[in-house]
Amino acid sequence: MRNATRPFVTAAVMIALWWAIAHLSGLPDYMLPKPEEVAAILQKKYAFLFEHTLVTVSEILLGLLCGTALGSLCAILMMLSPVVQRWLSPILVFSQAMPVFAIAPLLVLWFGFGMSSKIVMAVLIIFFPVAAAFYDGLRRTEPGWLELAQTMNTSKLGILLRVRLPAALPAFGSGLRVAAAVAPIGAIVGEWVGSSAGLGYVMMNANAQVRTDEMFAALLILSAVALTLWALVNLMLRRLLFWAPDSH
Amino acid sequence: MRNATRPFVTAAVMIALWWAIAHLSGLPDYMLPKPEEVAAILQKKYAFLFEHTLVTVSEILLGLLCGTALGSLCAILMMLSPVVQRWLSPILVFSQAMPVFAIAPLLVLWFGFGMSSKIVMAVLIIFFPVAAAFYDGLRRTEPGWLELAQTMNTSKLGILLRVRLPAALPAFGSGLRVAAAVAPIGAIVGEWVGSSAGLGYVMMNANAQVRTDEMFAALLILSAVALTLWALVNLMLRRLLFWAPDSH
Amino acid sequence: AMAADKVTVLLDWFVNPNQAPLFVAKYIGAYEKYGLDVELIPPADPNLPPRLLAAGKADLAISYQIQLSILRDQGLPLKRVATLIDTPLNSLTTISSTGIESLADFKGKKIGVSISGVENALVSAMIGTAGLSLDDVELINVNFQNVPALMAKRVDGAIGSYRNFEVTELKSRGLTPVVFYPEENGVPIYDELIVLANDDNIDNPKIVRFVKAMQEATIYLLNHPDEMWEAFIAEFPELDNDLNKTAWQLTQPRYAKNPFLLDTQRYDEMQKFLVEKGVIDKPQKVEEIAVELPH
Amino acid sequence: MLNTIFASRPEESSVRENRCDGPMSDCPAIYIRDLKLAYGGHVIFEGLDLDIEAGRFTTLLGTSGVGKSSLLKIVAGLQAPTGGTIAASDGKPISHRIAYMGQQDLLFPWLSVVENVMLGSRLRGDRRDPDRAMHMLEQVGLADRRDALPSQLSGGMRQRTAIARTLYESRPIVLMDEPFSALDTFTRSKVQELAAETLAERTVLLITHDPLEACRLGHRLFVLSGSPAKLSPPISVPGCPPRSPEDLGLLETQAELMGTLLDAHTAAD
Amino acid sequence: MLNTIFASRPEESSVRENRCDGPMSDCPAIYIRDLKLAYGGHVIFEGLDLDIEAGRFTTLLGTSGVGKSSLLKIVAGLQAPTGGTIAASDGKPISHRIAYMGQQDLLFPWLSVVENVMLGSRLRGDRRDPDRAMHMLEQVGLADRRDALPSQLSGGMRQRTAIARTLYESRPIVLMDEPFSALDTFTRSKVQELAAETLAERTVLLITHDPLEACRLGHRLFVLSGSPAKLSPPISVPGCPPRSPEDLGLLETQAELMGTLLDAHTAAD
Ligand SMILES: Nc1ncnc2c1ncn2[C@@H]1O[C@H](COP(=O)(O)OP(=O)(O)OP(=O)(O)O)[C@@H](O)[C@H]1O
Ligand SMILES: Nc1ncnc2c1ncn2[C@@H]1O[C@H](COP(=O)(O)OP(=O)(O)OP(=O)(O)O)[C@@H](O)[C@H]1O
Ligand SMILES: [Mg+2]
Ligand SMILES: [Mg+2]
Repeated sequence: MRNATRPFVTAAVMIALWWAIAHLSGLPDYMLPKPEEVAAILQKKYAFLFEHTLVTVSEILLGLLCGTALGSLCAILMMLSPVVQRWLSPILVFSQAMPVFAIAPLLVLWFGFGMSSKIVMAVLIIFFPVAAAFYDGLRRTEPGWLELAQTMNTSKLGILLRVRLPAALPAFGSGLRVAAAVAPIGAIVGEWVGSSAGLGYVMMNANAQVRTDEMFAALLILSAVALTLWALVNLMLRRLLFWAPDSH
Repeated sequence: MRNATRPFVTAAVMIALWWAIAHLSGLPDYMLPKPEEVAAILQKKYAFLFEHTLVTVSEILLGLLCGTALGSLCAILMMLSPVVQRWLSPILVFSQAMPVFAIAPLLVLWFGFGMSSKIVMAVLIIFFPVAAAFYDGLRRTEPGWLELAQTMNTSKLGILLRVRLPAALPAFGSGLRVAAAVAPIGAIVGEWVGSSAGLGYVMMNANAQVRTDEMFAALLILSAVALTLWALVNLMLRRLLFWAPDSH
Repeated sequence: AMAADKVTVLLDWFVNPNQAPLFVAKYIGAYEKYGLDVELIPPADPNLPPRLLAAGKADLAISYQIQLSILRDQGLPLKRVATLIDTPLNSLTTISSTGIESLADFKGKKIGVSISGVENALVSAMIGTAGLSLDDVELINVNFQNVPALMAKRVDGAIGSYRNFEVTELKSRGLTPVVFYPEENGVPIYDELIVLANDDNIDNPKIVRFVKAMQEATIYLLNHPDEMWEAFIAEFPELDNDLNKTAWQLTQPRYAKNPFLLDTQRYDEMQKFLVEKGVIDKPQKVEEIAVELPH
Repeated sequence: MLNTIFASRPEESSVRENRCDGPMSDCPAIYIRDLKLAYGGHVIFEGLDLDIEAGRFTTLLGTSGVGKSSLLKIVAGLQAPTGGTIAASDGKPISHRIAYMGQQDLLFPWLSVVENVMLGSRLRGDRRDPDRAMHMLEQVGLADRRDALPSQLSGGMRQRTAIARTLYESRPIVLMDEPFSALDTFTRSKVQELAAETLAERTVLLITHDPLEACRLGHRLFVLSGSPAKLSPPISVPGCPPRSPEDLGLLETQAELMGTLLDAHTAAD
Repeated sequence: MLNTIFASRPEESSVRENRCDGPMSDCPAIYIRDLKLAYGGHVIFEGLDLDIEAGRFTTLLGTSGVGKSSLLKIVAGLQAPTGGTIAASDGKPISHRIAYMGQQDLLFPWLSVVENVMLGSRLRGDRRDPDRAMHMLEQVGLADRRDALPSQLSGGMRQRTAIARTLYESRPIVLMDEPFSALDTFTRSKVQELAAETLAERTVLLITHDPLEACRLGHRLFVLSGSPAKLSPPISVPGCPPRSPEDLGLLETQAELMGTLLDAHTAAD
């Protein structure tokens, strides 16, 4: 992926594919609307969709931020203390096994129908891949570097921050990439179980009213958001990991 | 995590915590049922829950198997060909950003109401962390090993299978750990698309009728399943990665 | 004997007493009698069944009259072939602690909805009788979580609350529900639950046989409600609780005694109402959306 | 005084100066012409011409960072030169018949010592030859560590495993980058002899920092020096490798080599 | 013949045999007593006693795999011995005043050369001293590569960076494991001199495979040999390091050392 624009090229190809399937498969519109219909909706309801996109995007970004922060914190805490690790890691797994979808209704009751429940949802989905990948990376530091650092009287925290942490950045990157890809779903599920704004809300409504074209319009915007987010994260990681071998 | 029983100890502590919160916070039952109520349900509906657990467990296992296989396949294909990578990776991201309910009608249409649509759903959720982590691992192989393999006239496939693949196993492990933790969600979401069996079904049903205690009972079982699965995967990985540095 | 014809029926929602006649027909052997092998499939997403039916993935689907108008408006090739519950069950419900006593009191309050469009129109009509418009209230998607949302005070009222279920549930939790009925507040009377079939399949004789079985079951249920309750919870032990038991009793009078019957005028008026509220673009002729099968 | 100690393998020097056995039938010479390598704007070497003779040891010396490893990698086909050509005397491609040993041992941490030695067979999916591998391990003194993992080896043991892996390959062209740097004097001398015997009649390019090693093993020695680097004229060593450190010809060549190195060094300063 | 070439630094040998300057005030001696190391059932060494004198270079030689690196790691506190004690003469702990250079360079790939040299300051969160770092880099001939990443360096350049990093640390106790193995003769000789000057008066334990290097730099030499390994009696070198390779005392010691090594070697076979 030399080129940050390539995902958009792919998107174009996929739209072409979609066009072909929609036109040739004979699937009715309420199952799979045609791209041109969706485009028409996008044009017609531009302002409306934009407004809801803003809501969802801010939820996604906040969720990604908090989720990454929380995930990194968990990983670092687990690394700092084996005791924490022993107690925390089953809780983390537990938090994942708890299907967000199933407890979403409860989360809405706990955190309200506003923004916070969506962010909590996104965080719940995001933080685990980050924590797991980052922790694995922190743990797998080249022992020689640790020994060298030890001979240099590095404090435990210093070893963590200045040896393990940079060494684990590639692994952290893997986690972050997954997080960026799943962040939108967190926000959408949150909106789905209870909300009055956002792309998820738009989709729910459109779905209930069998306005499949509008639902796909929202879906399309969401995908564009997700791809953009992912491309940005990728770009950032490429900058940050200039030193890591990457043999493609 | 020296001890495979430790997660269960943690679970016990968490139940105690839950007990305290449920009793002291004054939250009503429909927001947070008390552990003893849930225990009563577990006891009363033992056979019923067990039956549905079996369904979900088989979905989880099948989903994990297929998801891991598909994820690994994606990673390997992307590694084999930069062209595939360029086209596939945005599609993967796209597949993650797509909220399940948006494509649920299509999935049921294509795969029917039976087990297959659930497994497809589980696979959709599982395969991405595996693919992302594994691909990153494959890509980050020590360049010296690749050069050495090249001088030994190793075929492209040989390099992939006998150099990159074992070298990427730690990264694959990270991905698999995440996958094992999210596999239950996959199955549950699958059941949500339409089913009449499984813990997801029990939960949705209980939720629809505001029987929060029953929902928590199912949730508890699901978590136990997830923890067991995760412990097993961990154990397996520890065996497999005997050679990888692990400095905790 | 001849091999029974397979009939796949998509339910509207999880299994609940509203669908009792469909299960009773199974318990009393009515399906067998009419040479049918019926499979009842509950969806988790109530929006799914009509679409799958339209796509030919099932023979019949349970849905709602108002929903049908919208589906037809969007071009789904579906028609009503029978009625399961022929009075509205829906209501706009609040609890006494909110202090809301009349529809006018909803000014500036939050109302939970789950199926936007339909329910928006209902709310609009109902509060319209008190001189309010949708701009005077805030609508929040509660995704069918009416009771918890009300109890947790996340909303002040909720449309989509069934008088046999949610209202009962609120009572059982020691609250005093305040219920506003659509048909008493500006909404034409309508059938709550109906059976849909695909246009292409409308002449399939097995549908007539299915509705006949439904009719026999409804009458049997009316005569033997307790016996049938026992059979019901024997099949669904997870539903054996007070709420369902009460709902079972409360729903008895609401099943359509003759599921074949089609009240053309009722459908006509609802079409007009929906056009007026902007939910659908233009009214369809009744024969386009509903048929009364020969019986 | 120093050299009297290496009394292990006295040998008559061959009559034909600088030619012992002929090359193996399929061992090509390698012709390097007008080779150039630059990183960014920085030219490492330029206009480099070198004939690596068939079936002989060619030894390359030079200051640290002058470009020896880069040259070796280019010959191995692992790195593309900025300009110039490399060809085998038989016109066939070079890269599929080399055994390469880099400056790092590059053992695979998940394979045992003996499996690392047989790495080539494993990677190509060929039949493995454990007898041959064990023979190599015995020769480098690691037979008893055959099942150890690389992480359980000392630095020198790792290097010896890598040497065994390279010799196990049995290729007509062998490229080695400081293969004995982590070995003590005696182990080194023994492994040098092993290499000389096993690789006799092969086309070998050997990089080393040890002038004595260069003189013991090389038929022809080159010194790479300067910036951009240039090759010295070849220094021929009389006799057949491995030469005894006592060998008179060797001592003379060593003196000549030291002179060349010193010139290169002072010129660079 | 060979030695005449190293004419760069003729030096009068000090009168007091084997003692040049006194130790730095805070440089302790290190006493190793009855040290034992075993992996599983396999005993590497046992009953090892060694005095590492204060402010002097102690040089350790021995066959590959005999246990030198392990011993160094134990002194550095990086590995726990199976038995025995290690103590500084002043009774204070050793591990927080050492500079350690392992057999691998262990450069951090995400740091530039100069940042790698200042690694100690960075890790401890101390104030960095770029002047000192640049001075070290100049001395090892890498001043112009200060901003390069380790992946852009040749093997010898990496090793020199690691040496600069070790010298930058300025610790009373310095432990080095084959620090010059990847350097060519002249670079090596220059860096040896740098090390000798910079580390004069410190307590240094140096592992090497090069007998000449051992004799140039060491005050006392030890040979570790056998299985389980034993230490030879110390060999003292007259004069102050870095000695000229011409130094007569050095040549004699080298001969003695070669004898000891040969004994060790033949005994092991
Ligand atoms: N983790 C381990 N498990 C088993 N044996 C080990 C382990 N680490 C080292 N050894 C063994 O300990 C012995 C001493 O190793 P050490 O690295 O100290 O040798 P050395 O003298 O430094 O050798 P070299 O000159 O080759 O570097 C070796 O035989 C090695 O195989
Ligand atoms: N990726 C790179 N980018 C920039 N410069 C590089 C890169 N790789 C190598 N160099 C430079 O190329 C030169 C030659 O490196 P090379 O590894 O060939 O040296 P060498 O002769 O083998 O040295 P040594 O004896 O130290 O191993 C060095 O100056 C090095 O800094
Ligand atoms: Mg090199
Ligand atoms: Mg060592």
